[in-house]
Amino acid sequence: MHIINIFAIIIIFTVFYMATVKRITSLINGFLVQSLFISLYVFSEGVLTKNMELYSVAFILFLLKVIVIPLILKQLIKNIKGAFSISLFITLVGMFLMIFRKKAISQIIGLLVMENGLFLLAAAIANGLPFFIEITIFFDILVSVMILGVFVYRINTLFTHIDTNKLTRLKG
Amino acid sequence: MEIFLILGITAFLAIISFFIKNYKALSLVNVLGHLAVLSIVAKLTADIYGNGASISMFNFFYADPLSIFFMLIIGIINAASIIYSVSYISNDLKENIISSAKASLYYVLFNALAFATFLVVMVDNLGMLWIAIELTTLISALLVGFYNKKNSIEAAWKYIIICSVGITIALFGTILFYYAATLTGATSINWTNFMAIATKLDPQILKVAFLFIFVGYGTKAGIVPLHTWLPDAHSQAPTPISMLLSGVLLKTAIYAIIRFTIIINKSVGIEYSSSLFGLFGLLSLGIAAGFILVQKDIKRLLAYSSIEHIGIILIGLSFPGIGIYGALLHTFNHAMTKSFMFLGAGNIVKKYKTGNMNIIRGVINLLPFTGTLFILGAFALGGTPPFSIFLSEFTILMAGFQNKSYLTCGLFLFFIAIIFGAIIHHFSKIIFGKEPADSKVKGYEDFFRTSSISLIFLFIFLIAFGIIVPSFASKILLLAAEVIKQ
Amino acid sequence: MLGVVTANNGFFFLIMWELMSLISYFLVVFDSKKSKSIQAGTIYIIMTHIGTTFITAAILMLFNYSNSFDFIALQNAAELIPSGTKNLIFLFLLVGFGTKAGIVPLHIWLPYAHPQAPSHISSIMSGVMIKTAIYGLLRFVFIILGINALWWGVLVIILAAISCIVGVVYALIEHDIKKLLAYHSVENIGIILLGIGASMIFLKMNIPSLAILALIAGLYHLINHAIFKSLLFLCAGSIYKATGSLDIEKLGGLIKKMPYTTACFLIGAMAISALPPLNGFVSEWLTLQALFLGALNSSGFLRVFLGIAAASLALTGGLAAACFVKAFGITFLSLSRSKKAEEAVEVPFSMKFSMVFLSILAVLFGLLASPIVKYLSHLSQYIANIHLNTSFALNNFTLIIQSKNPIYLSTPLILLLFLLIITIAYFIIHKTLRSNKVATNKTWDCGYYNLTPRCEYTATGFSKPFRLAFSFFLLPQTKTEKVKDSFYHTTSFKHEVSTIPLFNKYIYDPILDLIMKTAKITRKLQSGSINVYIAYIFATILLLIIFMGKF
Amino acid sequence: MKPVIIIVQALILILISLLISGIIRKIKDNLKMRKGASIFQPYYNFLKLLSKDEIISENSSWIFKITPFIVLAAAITATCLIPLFGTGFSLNNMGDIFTLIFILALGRFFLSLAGLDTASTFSGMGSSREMFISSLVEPVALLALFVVALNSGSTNLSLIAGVFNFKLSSLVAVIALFMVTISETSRIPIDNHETHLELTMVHEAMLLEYSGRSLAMLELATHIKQMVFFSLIAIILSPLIILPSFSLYQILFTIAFFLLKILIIGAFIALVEISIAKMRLFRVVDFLGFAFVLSLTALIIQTWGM
Repeated sequence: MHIINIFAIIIIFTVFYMATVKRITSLINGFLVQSLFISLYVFSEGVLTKNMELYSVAFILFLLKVIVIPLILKQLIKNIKGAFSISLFITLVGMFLMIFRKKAISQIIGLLVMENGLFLLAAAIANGLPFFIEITIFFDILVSVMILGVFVYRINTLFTHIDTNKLTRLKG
Repeated sequence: MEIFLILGITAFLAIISFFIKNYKALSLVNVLGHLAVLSIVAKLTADIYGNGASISMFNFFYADPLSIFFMLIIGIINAASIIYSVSYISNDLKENIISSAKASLYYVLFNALAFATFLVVMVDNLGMLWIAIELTTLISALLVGFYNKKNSIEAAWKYIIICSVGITIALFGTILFYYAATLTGATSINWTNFMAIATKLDPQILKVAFLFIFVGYGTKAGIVPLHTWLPDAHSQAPTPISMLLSGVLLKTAIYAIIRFTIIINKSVGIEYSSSLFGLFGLLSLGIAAGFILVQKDIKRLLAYSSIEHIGIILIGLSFPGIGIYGALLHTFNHAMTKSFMFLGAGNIVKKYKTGNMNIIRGVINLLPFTGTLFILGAFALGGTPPFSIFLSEFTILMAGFQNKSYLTCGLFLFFIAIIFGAIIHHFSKIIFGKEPADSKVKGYEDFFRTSSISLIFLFIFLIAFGIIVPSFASKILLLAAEVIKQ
Repeated sequence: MLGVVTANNGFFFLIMWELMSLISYFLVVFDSKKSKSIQAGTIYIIMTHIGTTFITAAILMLFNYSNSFDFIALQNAAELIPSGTKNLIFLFLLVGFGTKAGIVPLHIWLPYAHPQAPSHISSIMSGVMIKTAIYGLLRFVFIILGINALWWGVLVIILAAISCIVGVVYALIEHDIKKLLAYHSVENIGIILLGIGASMIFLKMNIPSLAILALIAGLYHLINHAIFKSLLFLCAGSIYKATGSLDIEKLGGLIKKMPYTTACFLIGAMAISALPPLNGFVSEWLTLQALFLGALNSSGFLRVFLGIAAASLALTGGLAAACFVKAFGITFLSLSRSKKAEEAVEVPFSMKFSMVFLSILAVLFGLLASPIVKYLSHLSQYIANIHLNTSFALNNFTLIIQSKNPIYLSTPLILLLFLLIITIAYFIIHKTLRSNKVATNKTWDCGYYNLTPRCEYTATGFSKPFRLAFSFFLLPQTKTEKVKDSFYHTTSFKHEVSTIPLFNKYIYDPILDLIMKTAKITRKLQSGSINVYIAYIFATILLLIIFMGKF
Repeated sequence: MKPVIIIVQALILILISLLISGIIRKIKDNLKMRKGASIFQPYYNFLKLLSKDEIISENSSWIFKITPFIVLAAAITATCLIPLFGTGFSLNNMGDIFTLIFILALGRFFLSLAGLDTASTFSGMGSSREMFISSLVEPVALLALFVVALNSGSTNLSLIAGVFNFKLSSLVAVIALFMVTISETSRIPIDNHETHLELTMVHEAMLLEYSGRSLAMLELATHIKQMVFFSLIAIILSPLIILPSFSLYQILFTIAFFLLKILIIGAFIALVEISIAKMRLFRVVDFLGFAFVLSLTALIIQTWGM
């Protein structure tokens, strides 16, 4: 039981480490370590609860987050430098959230993470879009979140769950 | 000046229809409004027909022949759709599927969508272009989820999520474009200014940026790997809305991509964008052909055929010279034919109460008027000569052959043949044959009077552009093509 | 159809061409209650559309070199097309026009579409519409493209010979009159193409007089086929009107009730199986002469090849005669096999008039061979743009071919001789020996039971030897079924004979299954879960970035 | 002058034809060690039938009545095409060997129609078999004559008769033509013209319903058709001598020589009839297939120039 707690602690440490570190490559390594421990954590959870599904989730997490993503990010880094890579990284993480999360709310959050990644990008490399555009984009996101909220409410009333990967009535 | 008028009327209609309670007055106001808008657009086209100049005001609005051409499409389809939705919504009211409050909400959203789509085409500022497209997605998502049934909500949810992801990526691309512009010292994000400094921009960043733009706005345009939301949204939306979605919204996304292609062509050169278009065009054509073959629902089939035609437009854009003229012509023809077909499908679905093609039979006996027009439309969609789609496909093919890209044209012809076969196979099964016994419901006869007006209104365009493109239309198309080839 | 023939610009030609097939599609699906006619219509329009795509591709390739659609411009630009593309364009044109004409591998729509349309429509369709395809072939290949390689003619002749034999063999086992006639259109198109293919070869070997002769033969058969095929379809239409059924097995004995239709059908049958005085014989004779003289002037492989083509033409002639003996004999002669055939009544005047008019035309075209041949020789000289003075008509009765050792043919003389002999025989035998009486009595029934219509010879029986002889090609399937009351007592015995449609089974069905399978695979793409959809977007972005360099 | 000779020539051929079949039957009987009927028996049959009454089945139509005339006319037109005395003396501006084949096909077409007309199963079966065999025979006959015509440069019968170019390919073609004659004149291996057994008769079955005068005409037509085939082979085998002067002695000599050739062919036919038993209907396909291959080899030999 206590091994899992140790993993959780290590994960927190990696978050702090990532928050502080300057260079991008070490940030990616931090991400790599963090996702390694998250997969171990899930794996041990699986061992405890004997639930097969967790093993597979752990394995996919391990495969993607530890091997594929860092590789791609390193390849990307080679030709563009500076704060650009952080924003690119955050957008991709946001997108990641949307792909791998089931709940509707987490998808909205994923969307927002992507958008603030873009704001960071705009601020970093082009020291901000023309002021008027920034404000309207901000209002735009506000409106879209409101409408998304309306839809989540409607899904909840109709489907009595907000689990998006059950929303598969329309096929083919 | 006209630009303000158009935007003003649509905004005014949106607000007004919130307050008018009596449905008759509401629909009358709306129809008149939209006809007025159409006449203004027509006047605008007449102006630039003369001198081919472009109007730009306080470096925010910008209307060159290309955007006016798209305005024409939006105007016509809006007018047809509003006429149809008058009877469509009144019929829903009568069967009290929706309350009268919902009806006025429908008109509010309809006019808001019209406002947003006109905005997209008029704005010069690329950031503003992004915001306008984001607005169209949000409003149309509400309209797709109008009926508050399980399927339509799911479709709306998928539509809004996928398109928002796509548009965020497009924002990513726009920012990169702006970054490239700031490197050369420019500050304004206006399209005209980009054109001026296009040659000085750093090609490496532009290439990456264009990829993001292409994927971003591509999701909104329904290019294949990103098209997943399109069949659900189009088949679940109420008919006038799916007509708008297919006819107008996909075209606005294509408009946005064209705007960026002009910049990239100027700075990086033609082959980069044309190879991208050619690849994705063929991909959309092929996959759409596969889907159309196995479809069971009329509206989904029409949605997939929109993907197919978007693929054709992309292939058209990938051939320089006359190909661009053909692609623009095809955008116009497809907008007309597809909305025409959606109207027909709407009537059929209303009559048979289901979209499933295995149940629908003998449409020609039950709805003789819609039936005949529908089968003619089916042939038009398949690309048979007397209709306009054949003319534009033929121009694209001509450009293709002149461009010596025989493989693309070969595949193009092969997929067109399969799709023609699939469409005829499906539609001839539902049009002819013995109608099911229990479908003698007489309720919809009056419904068809008003809808037939818009059917005929669109059918005229199908035939008019069939054999030879009328001179004034081809002049506008040439001007628009000039803009692209700049 | 007039549009197709009068268009002088490639683009309008295409538009009129597709318009023609579109309208004929609606005619085929005219009485849309029967689901068979919808299916037939769909097959028909899809096949013709595929054909048109090939023609469009060919015209566009031509357009590349002349960048104007006008026929004359295309013609001048034809010289500078490299021979590789010329062959490709020729193949596209052949496939495109082949689907419309109904050459063998592409003929499957013909036996479906023609019988579904009302008879007068199908008479126009097979009489005239198929010929527009031949017109297209002549216009594009002969005039615009010019003959480029010898193998063109050889390929056309091979296809023609195969479609002759296949058409006639399928017609033999067919028991529905209109399907039978549709298969015969395939066979006659083969004969026309034999003539045209032969003229292609001779043009390439530049023997102008023979090329003209072969072209005349092809065109002449084209006109004849238009006449007697529409005649036969009209007769089939009147049979359908009178008896309400087209299946030969149920008809019989119509000769006593419908004398006009019988006479016209007989003339049509004689014309199609190329019996002397009528027009079918003259054009088939001309094709044979063309093949013979071609063989005479060529050597080695080509001579054997032309000989085999002539033999296949003869085989088709023989089989066609057998098929029409079956069709005519079983439908019109002896006792009527069903109540419907019993009460058949002659068709009204308007139908009779058109049938009689066409049969007179058939006879006339047979007799007035030489003036027609004179006109056709000018025509074919224009098509093949060769100018020579020999016209093949000695005087307005006899045809003369190859002045060195002349070969003659004069159908009026044959007819004259026939009538002369018949009158002499009649006078000698009937008038001089008037003493004998002519009594009518029952047919010989081996003496112990009365002959019923059931014991007449049926169409299936008639075509049984052919089915067995060509079993390697038709793959006959027999299904027998015993209807039993109890274990021991069988009340009735059902025997069904069917043949596998070879082409559908081995060429068209596999292609269709392949396309459907790939379509089903693509269907899985739209799996419904939103996460997968976003993964698609993600994947496209990644792939594009990785492969960015390649663009 | 020419038409008179042609008519005389046709009359002689018609008269001789009955004699020839009488002689063939005589040779067959003698070979079977039987006395056999006199060689003039066919004449007696013909005259007897002429004087008999005629019975027509009630089911049949006008086709049944006119078929005898058309079949006879077809046979006689065919004879006019054959040049008996000399090369010039045939109605050759009417047609050539292809026309000959098609005219015979016309006769056969109407005969099988009459067979179907009388609603009796035997004659129906007969016409089906007749059409089956003849449709397989036609390509063989055409190809064989094709080869012979190639040798002599034109399909005009009188020209073929005139030219003496006796090559190997013509010989092979003549053998194929011989097999065609056997099937056309319904001789033993393919069809038995003497019996009335349903299984074996093909040509006879169609004449089953006829009686009296029309049977006489049809019998005469079969004999003439046989004569046409024999004379065709005779001409190809050894061409006619061109008449230098139009003296009586010259004509008698050519007729005698022609008669001799026909007799030899007739004897050969009788020999074949005696030695082979009748084949089953579907073995006929192989028989005619062999004949077709034969004519094809003749064509190939011909292209090698032999």
